[in-house]
Amino acid sequence: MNDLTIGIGGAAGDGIDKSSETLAKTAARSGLYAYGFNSYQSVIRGGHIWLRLRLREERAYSQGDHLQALIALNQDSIERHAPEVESGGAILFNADKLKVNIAIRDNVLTVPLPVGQLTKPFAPVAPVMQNTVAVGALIFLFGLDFAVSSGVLADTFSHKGKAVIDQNVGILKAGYEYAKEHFVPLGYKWNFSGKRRPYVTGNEAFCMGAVAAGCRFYSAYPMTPASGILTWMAEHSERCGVVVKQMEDELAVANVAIGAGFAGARAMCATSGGGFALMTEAIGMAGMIEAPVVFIEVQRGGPSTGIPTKQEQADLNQVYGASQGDFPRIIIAPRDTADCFDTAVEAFNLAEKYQCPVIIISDLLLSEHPETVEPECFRADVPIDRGALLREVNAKNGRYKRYEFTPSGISPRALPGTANAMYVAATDEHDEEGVLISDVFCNPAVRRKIAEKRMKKLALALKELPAPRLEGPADAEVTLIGWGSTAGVIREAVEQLNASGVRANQLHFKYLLPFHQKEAIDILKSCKRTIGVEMNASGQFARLLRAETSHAVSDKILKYDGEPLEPAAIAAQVRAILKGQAHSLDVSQSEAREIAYHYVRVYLGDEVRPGNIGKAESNGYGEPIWNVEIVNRETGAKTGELRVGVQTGSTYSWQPVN
Amino acid sequence: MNDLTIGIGGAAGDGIDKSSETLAKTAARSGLYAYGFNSYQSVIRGGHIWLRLRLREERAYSQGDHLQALIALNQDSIERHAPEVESGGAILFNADKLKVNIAIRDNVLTVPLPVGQLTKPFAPVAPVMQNTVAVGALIFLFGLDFAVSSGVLADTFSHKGKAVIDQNVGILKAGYEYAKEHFVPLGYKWNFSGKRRPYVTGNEAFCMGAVAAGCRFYSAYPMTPASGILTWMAEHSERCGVVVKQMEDELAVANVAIGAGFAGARAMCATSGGGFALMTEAIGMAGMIEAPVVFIEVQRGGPSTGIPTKQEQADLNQVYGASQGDFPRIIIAPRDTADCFDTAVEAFNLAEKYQCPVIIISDLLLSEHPETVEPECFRADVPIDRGALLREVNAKNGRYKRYEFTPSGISPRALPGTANAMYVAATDEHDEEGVLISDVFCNPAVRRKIAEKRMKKLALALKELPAPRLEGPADAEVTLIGWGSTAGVIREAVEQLNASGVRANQLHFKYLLPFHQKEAIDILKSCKRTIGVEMNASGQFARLLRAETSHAVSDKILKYDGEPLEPAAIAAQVRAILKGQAHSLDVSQSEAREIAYHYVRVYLGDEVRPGNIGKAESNGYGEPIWNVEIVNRETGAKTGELRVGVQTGSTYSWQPVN
Amino acid sequence: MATIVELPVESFEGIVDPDWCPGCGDFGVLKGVKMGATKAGVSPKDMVIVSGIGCSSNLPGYVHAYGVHSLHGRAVAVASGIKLANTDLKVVITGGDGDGYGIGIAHFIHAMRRNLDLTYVVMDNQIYGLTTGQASPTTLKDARTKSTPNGNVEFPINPIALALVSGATFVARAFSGEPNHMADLISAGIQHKGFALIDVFSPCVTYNKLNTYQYFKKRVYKLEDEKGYDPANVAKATERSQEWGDRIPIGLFYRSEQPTYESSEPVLRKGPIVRQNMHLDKGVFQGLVTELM
Amino acid sequence: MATIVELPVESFEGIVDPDWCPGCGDFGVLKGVKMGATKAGVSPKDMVIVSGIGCSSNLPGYVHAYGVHSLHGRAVAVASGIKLANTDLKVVITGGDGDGYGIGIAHFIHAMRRNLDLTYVVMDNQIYGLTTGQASPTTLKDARTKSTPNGNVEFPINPIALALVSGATFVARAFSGEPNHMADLISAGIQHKGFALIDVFSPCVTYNKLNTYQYFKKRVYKLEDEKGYDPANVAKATERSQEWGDRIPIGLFYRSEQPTYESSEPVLRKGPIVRQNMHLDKGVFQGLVTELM
Ligand SMILES: Cc1ncc(C[n+]2csc(CCOP(=O)(O)OP(=O)(O)O)c2C)c(N)n1
Ligand SMILES: Cc1ncc(C[n+]2csc(CCOP(=O)(O)OP(=O)(O)O)c2C)c(N)n1
Ligand code: SF4
Ligand code: SF4
Ligand SMILES: [Mg+2]
Ligand SMILES: [Mg+2]
Repeated sequence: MNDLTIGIGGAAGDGIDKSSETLAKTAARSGLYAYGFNSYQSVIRGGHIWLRLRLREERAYSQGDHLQALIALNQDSIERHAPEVESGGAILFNADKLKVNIAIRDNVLTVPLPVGQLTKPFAPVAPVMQNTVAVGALIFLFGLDFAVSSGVLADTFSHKGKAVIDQNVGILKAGYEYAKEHFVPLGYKWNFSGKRRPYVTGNEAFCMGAVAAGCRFYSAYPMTPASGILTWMAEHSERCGVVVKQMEDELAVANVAIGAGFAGARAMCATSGGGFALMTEAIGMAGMIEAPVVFIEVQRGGPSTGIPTKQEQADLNQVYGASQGDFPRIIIAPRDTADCFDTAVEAFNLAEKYQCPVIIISDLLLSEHPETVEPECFRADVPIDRGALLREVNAKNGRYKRYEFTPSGISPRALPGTANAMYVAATDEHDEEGVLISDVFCNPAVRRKIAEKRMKKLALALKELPAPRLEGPADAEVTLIGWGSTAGVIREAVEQLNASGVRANQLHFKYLLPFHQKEAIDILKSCKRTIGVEMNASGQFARLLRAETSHAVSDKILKYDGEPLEPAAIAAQVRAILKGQAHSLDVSQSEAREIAYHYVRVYLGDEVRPGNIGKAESNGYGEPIWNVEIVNRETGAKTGELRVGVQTGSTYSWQPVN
Repeated sequence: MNDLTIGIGGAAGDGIDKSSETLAKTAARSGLYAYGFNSYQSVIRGGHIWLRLRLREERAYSQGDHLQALIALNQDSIERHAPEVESGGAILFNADKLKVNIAIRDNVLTVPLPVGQLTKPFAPVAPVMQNTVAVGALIFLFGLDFAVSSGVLADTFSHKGKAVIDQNVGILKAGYEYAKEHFVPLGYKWNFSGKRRPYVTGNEAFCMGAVAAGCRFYSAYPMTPASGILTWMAEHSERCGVVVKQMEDELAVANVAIGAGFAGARAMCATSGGGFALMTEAIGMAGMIEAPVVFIEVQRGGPSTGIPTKQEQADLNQVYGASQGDFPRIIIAPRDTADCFDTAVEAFNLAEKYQCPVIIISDLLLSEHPETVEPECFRADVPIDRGALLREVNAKNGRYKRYEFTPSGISPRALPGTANAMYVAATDEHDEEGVLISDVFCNPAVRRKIAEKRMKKLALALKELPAPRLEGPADAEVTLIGWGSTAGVIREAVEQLNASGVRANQLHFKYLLPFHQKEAIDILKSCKRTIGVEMNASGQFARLLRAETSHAVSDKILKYDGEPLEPAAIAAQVRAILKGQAHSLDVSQSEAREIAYHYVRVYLGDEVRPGNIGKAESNGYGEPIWNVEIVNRETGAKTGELRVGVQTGSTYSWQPVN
Repeated sequence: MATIVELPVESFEGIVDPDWCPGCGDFGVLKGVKMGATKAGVSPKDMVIVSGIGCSSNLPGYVHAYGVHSLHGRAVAVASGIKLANTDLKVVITGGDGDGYGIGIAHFIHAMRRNLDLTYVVMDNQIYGLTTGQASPTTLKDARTKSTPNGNVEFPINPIALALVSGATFVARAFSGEPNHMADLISAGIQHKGFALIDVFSPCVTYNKLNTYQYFKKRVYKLEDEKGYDPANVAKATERSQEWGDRIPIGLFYRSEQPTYESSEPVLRKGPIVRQNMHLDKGVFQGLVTELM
Repeated sequence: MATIVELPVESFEGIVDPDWCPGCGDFGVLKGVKMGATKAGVSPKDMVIVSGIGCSSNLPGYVHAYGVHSLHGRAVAVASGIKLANTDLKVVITGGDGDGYGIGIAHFIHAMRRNLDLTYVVMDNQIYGLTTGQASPTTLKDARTKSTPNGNVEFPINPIALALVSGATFVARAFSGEPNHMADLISAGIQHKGFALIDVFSPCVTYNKLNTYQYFKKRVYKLEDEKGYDPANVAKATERSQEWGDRIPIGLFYRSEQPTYESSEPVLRKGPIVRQNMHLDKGVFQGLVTELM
């Protein structure tokens, strides 16, 4: 089966996003699956972007760990990524400006494109259009459908008129024809099903789920990686009838959403970790006054401001512990993009049925990476269940009890504007009618019963939530355990393991609170060996799992460097664990190079780069060290040596050659 | 051994606090131990206060569960508490206004005091001084030292001058002499050691520990039950050289304290759950920039605004999960009042040694109840360890690395104002020198190493913290597990159990993060049966314990009605558990009365009160019900009937007699 | 303006008696709010009173209307959400000086520049009452409180001036000792389309021994009684807002007609969102999907 | 005033080059801050620059001085703590309009009424730059931004007017296109004893296509050039603060000498608390224990 990963590397502003979108949509309209991930390049100077787009006939569950095609928009991208291109692949670049000056693998085609010459007929040409030449060439070489791609461009530029469309399609064609003339296709025979699929991010899927589920109020304060939701909502506000309100801070965001939820609107807000910290007090309020609201917490690298454009799953403790006291709340971690849609719908129904805050916990990868999703996943006719909502209240039945002590814990809710149902929703403790018992009159018996009433709702909600289940061979030697957005990458790791003879399966959690204790314990009992796989430094989910089930995972695979997990790396670590190899936190040689790159960029300047690297025993630093030669970029001459601690990663000393 | 509990009941403004303090200090100066707890009365009208003061020759670890003396300042107090006074005890009241109109136990002395007549010589007399008559009489009856008590009054009123002192002491004496004339003492023979002890609350002990440890900055926003710290600090600001700053909100409070900590002052702030929610984002900042700060979270009844003047331990999840991402923080839950002093000192040292936020988790009971503490507990010469603090930095050693990657994870800290050490403390991820790596340049290798550097500090801190240990017989049948302020009451429960033939012991936790996993697991393995005892609805600590050790407690004793645990009630529940009796959440008969009292107060008015109560099978309400007669206060005539659900506690119907 | 149907003030009578200290200024404000709502022709079922936390913030519990007794400092944000969700409701915010000008000041200022149709009644007792007497943002300089035992070092906030500068379109001050005057202002505030602030001197008899009834009785005068005072003139209003000392103005400082936020928000033109169909039109939804292909 | 020892401006040169977009107004402010500090005779080791989060808030990282790059909106609070802990330090706050007037507005306003000796430089680009272009509290009405694609419905905040009303004792405005003028204002602000606000028009060339260099170049004029303009007159300052349109004033609006918070706080009379003995005097401590017996 074809599995093509295209990497596009260049600087911010090079139009990488657009090129990738053209390719992705071309594939998506032809019936292929696409999965994109945009990660900032981590070395050398300049704000470099490294975008990977993976195309398959079957669904891609992650950005993968291969590279077949490279479109290099600057020399750095060649220097760094050309060696990664696998046999049978190709490197495409603008021959007017760039050259392949580094060793590449065997059987990799270099495709120098005479961009100037090819685009001349379409002058004047904006610099970003040069990419289109490469896109055209790539389409030829990798057997994608040219007609479809020109249709994509036509749609992309439809608002700019025919001239612009013609220009773009012309350039695309020039690249395509040039490749056709000079190269033979690389043997990709695609089975195009022709089924068109939307190419969509998790944030967009959340939005579409929300508006389908009747969300009519969205409040926000911008924060990466949740801002995409605000952008979408603001753009579609009128069309979807959603009041979109940017507030002065996240305190206001949460409180205004709760106000709207209390008044009867389906209301949502979203933020990332720092903003969520500010929302926590309000979440306790929603729990106490039993107002339905949906919160989305899109995790990014922490702690604190942290690494705002990077991936992590380390806000679980915060979300779990949001606000003081015990109160019911539901926490859901969607598995993938399509699941974002379903989760949003489900969240609104749960919020109104159980009259409590529902928190969706996402992350940068899930929220921001685009992928193809089956169009059937997006449905306008989703179920809308508003729970026990009273349309009218008859005064003859006595005073309305907003917080009636029912056996289920759910008290029928009336909205402001309803006659005969006036009540005050108070964050102070209250009785069935909402009258305070918090003051000097505190009544322990009433307090006990209302606390129990509220908490009961959680047990009820648990019953309707699907329990976790083992995926993969039941008799596996090892079970990989994850939560949220890592479902796909773990699935691929499990596939790789099974393919390579290690029997593995997967246990993945979406519903974190309430938690399926019993079901989880039963499954875990059947597992021979468990490995928790998550993207944080302390194993926050493994801790939650242990708290709920007593099960301590046998091992953990933790990643907290900001880059997403990759299937082969997980599989390799699993194999090492099974072989009993201890996981080392030492700085590897390639990491030493990265550290040196950082040092160079910040302190030494552009003219130099890391060269040879050798390990040495400690000489006075208390640990072994990496000696990293720093060489001149142009000449390769050694300009000095940097010492990096193997254990600590400290950059002990920089000694220029005198 | 004498064990005397005095209850004082009356309305707010009746001067109950002062009377209790006179008695407590009299005892404390004579060498007795005193333990006071002030809990709002939960029934009938008016903002009633119910204060219990326990006096012993040996230390009292809780407010206990007995009552030997009642000073009733209004009729309600008699109605409610006179029947609780135990044989050999006494009921003291103002005979001019009150009478004992309810059945009391055998061998209880009623002491009607002709207050008007006794205070006449001292006119004009403020109403609150009337209590002093009762205090004087009580001192005689229960064998306390009159001379000492008049000394206490003299000190209390020293700032008001001799006339006021003479008046107060005169009235005290009048009560004393009246009792001497009309009654015989109740046979309390105290062994007065004469050792004077301070009578102090946890909040005061925190303050004293803080100022002894060099705290010179305190910021706050008022919030019960943490406000006492602000009051003390504001009063002692000049004397102790502490800048005390009330800020506009808790966001500011936390951030201003972090600023002060960063700049080199030992800084502290305190709040309760809701305010702490607002501080969480800043706590993550302190973790990230490695600034030392001490936070105190004084828990009260939650969730949300909750029951602000009531006791609970339900903010553990919040404190544990404070702020996004993984970062080191230390959480300590002091066991008792004296421990508050030590914990404050320790917290400042830990904060500076490990350059991280330290959170002390207290609660209303611990922070607000006063008790006698050995004076030696309070020491001016506490150890002050500022950790790796650089007084000067030599430029010859190269650029200063604020976040140097050291093997221990601790990086020597320079304060602003130090030459050659300029750096920027950033909440964005950074390298050793503090330069950002969070932006487009994010460097995964540097990121990994600095994240590990920070987290390492926790493992190091754990080594110096004392491990938990079993208290009581090692071969116990049952182990009671608790955390924080419940150490004393659980200890007394364990004593009662052992005294009654149930071999019990106690495992108590003070250090919650980092956690002594290994030691705890070892101890838990040796336990036959464990019961978690805590003051919240979900068993937050039991969950933490399971997360850390896999140990699921066999049973839980949870209290979340706002009133503190009492030793006999714990012991009784333990016995029931050991007998295999299921714990019922049904509304008991006395609780049904409480619920009816609440209903009466809010909806029916002062003229009526609950009368007879009988249980009946459900008749249409889906559960059995309590039928509570409501009767006229004066005449006792039935005015109607209230139905209270036995399972839900719902007040189904109120049917007036026609 | 539609004709006003005045319900009897008893329609707003709550179940619970206030537990304020006897003599607390908030009793007068409670009366003023009920009367004001009556005069404005509001019916209890369409009224939502939103408060924060504080003695004053207990007020919604004493009125027979919908209410949210929210978090300390967050009333304005909660109220904004209620109003945006259901523009048919009359939303009145009530709370204290600490609640509104201390911890809640951000929402206060930003709500004013939004000109949402909200009425905000602040029971300004220049102290934190519920937490037993610490300095508030309006506590006078040098005043001794529990948190400033040696005298307050900070200058007080001037809510009237702040409101004028922040775009409030109705800015008034009342005194608990003049409940009828206050009720008129509250009624006018409720009827005003846009954000209305009514700052009320509401003495805390327990913890503020400085700014008492007597203190204000001696000093307050009514702007309405000043010849030629024109509440349309923002400069004059600003000038009066600075007056403090022997004479302190109460009454309507300023009023202007500006488009409200609600009227500028296109989504709300179809009526309150709570009344809209929950299901999105299929065609509209399909359009969203198509966009992504 | 002590004689000023001017260090060369290079003393403040940071290690890292700014990663702002080419042409960003913040480059000018960076220069202005360094020059201002130099002119005020501050030495890098005694200077702490505190920022929040935003493009503008990256500034401390580009200056060779102490710094805290704190949380979004919290810079003023963090800076207050630093100043109170060590009054010997010169504390300058730098940040954006969103940071200071949006999420941070509460601290901004309360710091002004405290009159702490802080200098606050706001890089006001009327947009949220770092989060790629949403409306900020100073975004003009009707402006289209990422979060207001159909035009902003809210009125902008007027920081100068707000500062005047809130008790700031030094209120100025500068323009990134006039770095020398700005440096003088920053220098004067640093030397001013009390809270100094310098709001700087610092165009975001990437996300704000409305309030550009050109926009301001055409409109700004200097108050210093206005005959008879007296920065001691708060009423005149208030009047000018309202000016917006063809002519927009920059320069010093207002200055007055008021006791600072630090000078009013008795504890600080003995000098900075960071320099005090950590151990409490035994006698004092014994007194605390005795109180309780
Ligand atoms: C986040 C938070 N911080 C602090 C408190 C404690 N608190 C309750 S009311 C109050 C102040 C009340 O003052 P004000 O708003 O002026 O009302 P007043 O009692 O004077 O009417 C405070 C600080 C709280 N409930 N929540
Ligand atoms: C609590 C919190 N909310 C949101 C953010 C995301 N955020 C970072 S910078 C910023 C706005 C920056 O705007 P401004 O202060 O005007 O600075 P500029 O980038 O325009 O210079 C926001 C919303 C954050 N870091 N923290
Ligand atoms: S404390 Fe003050 S504000 Fe609160 S109820 Fe009493 S008088 Fe009113
Ligand atoms: S986005 Fe705007 S504010 Fe940010 S660096 Fe670029 S020009 Fe400056
Ligand atoms: Mg107040
Ligand atoms: Mg900005």
